[in-house]
Amino acid sequence: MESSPIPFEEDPERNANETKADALIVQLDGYEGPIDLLLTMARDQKVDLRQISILALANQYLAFVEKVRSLKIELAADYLVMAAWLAYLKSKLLLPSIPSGDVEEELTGEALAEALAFQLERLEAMQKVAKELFARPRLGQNRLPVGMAGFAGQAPVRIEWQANLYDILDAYGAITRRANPAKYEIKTWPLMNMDEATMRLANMIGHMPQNQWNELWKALDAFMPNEDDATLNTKSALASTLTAALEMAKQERINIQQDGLFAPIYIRIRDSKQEAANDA
Amino acid sequence: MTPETDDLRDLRTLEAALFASREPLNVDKLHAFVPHLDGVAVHATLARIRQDYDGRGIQLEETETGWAFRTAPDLAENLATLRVEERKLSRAAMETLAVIAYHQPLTRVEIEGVRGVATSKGTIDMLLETGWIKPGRRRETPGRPLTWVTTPAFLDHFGLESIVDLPGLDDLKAAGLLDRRPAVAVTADLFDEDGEADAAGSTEDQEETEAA
Amino acid sequence: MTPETDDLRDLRTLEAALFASREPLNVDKLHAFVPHLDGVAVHATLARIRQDYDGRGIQLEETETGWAFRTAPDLAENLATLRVEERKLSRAAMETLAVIAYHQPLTRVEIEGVRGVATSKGTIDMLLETGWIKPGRRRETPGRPLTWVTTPAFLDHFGLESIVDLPGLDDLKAAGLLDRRPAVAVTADLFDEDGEADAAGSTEDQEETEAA
Repeated sequence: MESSPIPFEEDPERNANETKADALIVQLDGYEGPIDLLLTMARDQKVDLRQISILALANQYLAFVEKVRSLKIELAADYLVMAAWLAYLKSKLLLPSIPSGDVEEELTGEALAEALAFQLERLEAMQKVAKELFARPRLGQNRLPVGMAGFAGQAPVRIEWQANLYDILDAYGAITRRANPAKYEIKTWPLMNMDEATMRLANMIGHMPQNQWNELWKALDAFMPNEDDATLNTKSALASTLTAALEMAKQERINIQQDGLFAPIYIRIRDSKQEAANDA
Repeated sequence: MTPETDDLRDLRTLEAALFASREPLNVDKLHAFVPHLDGVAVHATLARIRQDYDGRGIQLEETETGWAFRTAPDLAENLATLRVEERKLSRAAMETLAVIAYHQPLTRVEIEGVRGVATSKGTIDMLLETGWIKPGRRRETPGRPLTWVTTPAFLDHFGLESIVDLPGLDDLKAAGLLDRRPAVAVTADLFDEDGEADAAGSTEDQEETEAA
Repeated sequence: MTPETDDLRDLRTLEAALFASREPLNVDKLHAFVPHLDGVAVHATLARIRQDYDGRGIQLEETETGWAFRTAPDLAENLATLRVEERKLSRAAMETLAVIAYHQPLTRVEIEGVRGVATSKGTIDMLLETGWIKPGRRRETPGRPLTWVTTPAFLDHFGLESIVDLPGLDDLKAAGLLDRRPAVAVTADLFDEDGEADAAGSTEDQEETEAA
């Protein structure tokens, strides 16, 4: 393997910041939400959480969200809400507060920053004690209870009914579930499948004016649904539309052309009559 | 504690293993806990433990199936109340108890209405035996049917201060108890024919059929 | 065996009772086995048993729930094959349990406030199933929301004598981190009237504790 003759192009070296952000992105699933992510970033500042710079933290978070969006990775809504809130907090911290009596009860940037710092500190404390708690010698793990409480030879004399609160709640939940059967909906992803793309493309081509249009090459992008915000859908639509186009080219209904790697893809309606004439 | 010798640690290990095991342990099984000892040493250690417990409330006994701790025979009478057999409530009884807890006071017909299935007499009897339910007032309707309510022993057993502290439907929903693991429940209903307690359908069906 | 004194028989009876009970036995229950003794004598006898087992493979543990024999923690490795297989809790569930333990009693909304994230379905559900949490009293505020508290089984499982023995509890309290109000409310107090915030927090805690 080491003497492989095929030269691979090395990826450009990544700078440290990028790698860190990438690591966070990779782990995004592991976070309990934006606050949890913020806490991880705060720990990276390597200072006592009481002395943390909320402004630096806000900047780091906003840069992270920017990076994620540039990679077209979908972020859950609460991460975006947090980003908006931090941007607001940042502006409040940077702008001098207007000492006006009219603005009643509105919290200063410092007060909001303080609240966020407290939130992080409290969460940090809870995560720490959760670890400590589960590191204790636990019953059934490090401390074992009596296994069988043997008696000297007599049969049991009393029945003890076993049921706990969870059993009751679970049983009541079961009745309620039976009475109101849940409607299960299979979660549908906003994807465009092949059939859809084929119908769509055929439809659009069919509606293109005949004659002079036939000679025009049109970019494949023009056949894409116009939904910029749904990244996933756009990507699947691109893939499906291209596949549909290839299929239609195979059926000799259109021509496809691409001038180079990653260059735009063009398609043109194939005029069967004219081609027949040419052949003749 | 003084720094323990290897001997003492072996003794403590066997003692703890005998205590925590769910079945008597024969010498082979005991050996697995102290693999560095030979058979003679295992026996010697067991003999020492047995001697240590001589005259105490617990004794180490050797039976056909292996070694096990037992309470001393002469204490049997004093310990009679501890000689219990643990039994699980059937699914039908569990559901009936839950309905009574949430909707009390209510009659048997009303219980059936909430559960959506007939309730056998055996189910109510079983619950009466637990001491967790009792008859309440008769309903002032034709036939004057008996209602059922939970007892203070119910609150005590389930660690509730009062019946209003039972989580409401909103709480159950938030906890995920109203719509959890649907696929598992469905397949258990369909495929479990042994009548396991947790297969919601099967035991209940059996019982209700008997009642019908 | 030499003719036993009454003292020795009491000790043996309590020892056997503790061995034969699956659940920890509180002093009331233990008293029932030796009704001729007074409370002080029961305690003295228990203390003697505990001492007798000092340094052995089994130890007598005391928690709020009661007294129980358990294998010595330092033997855990040797007894690995006897461990109970347990369902692994998610990080969210472990964190939620810690929040409940340190801030109890608190409502689901307050749990979410402390953790900064909505409680996913299945978290409370799973903790209920472990038997470590239960509903406490409803909060006397609009909507009468349910609170959650830890159970005696929680203490038993984590080897805590009582809730005040939770690791780091005093430090967290001193640092003002055991305030279950929203962060903004906590820090607003600090801004408005420095110093008084702590007092406000603790009276609230007291109130809740009394209520529980």
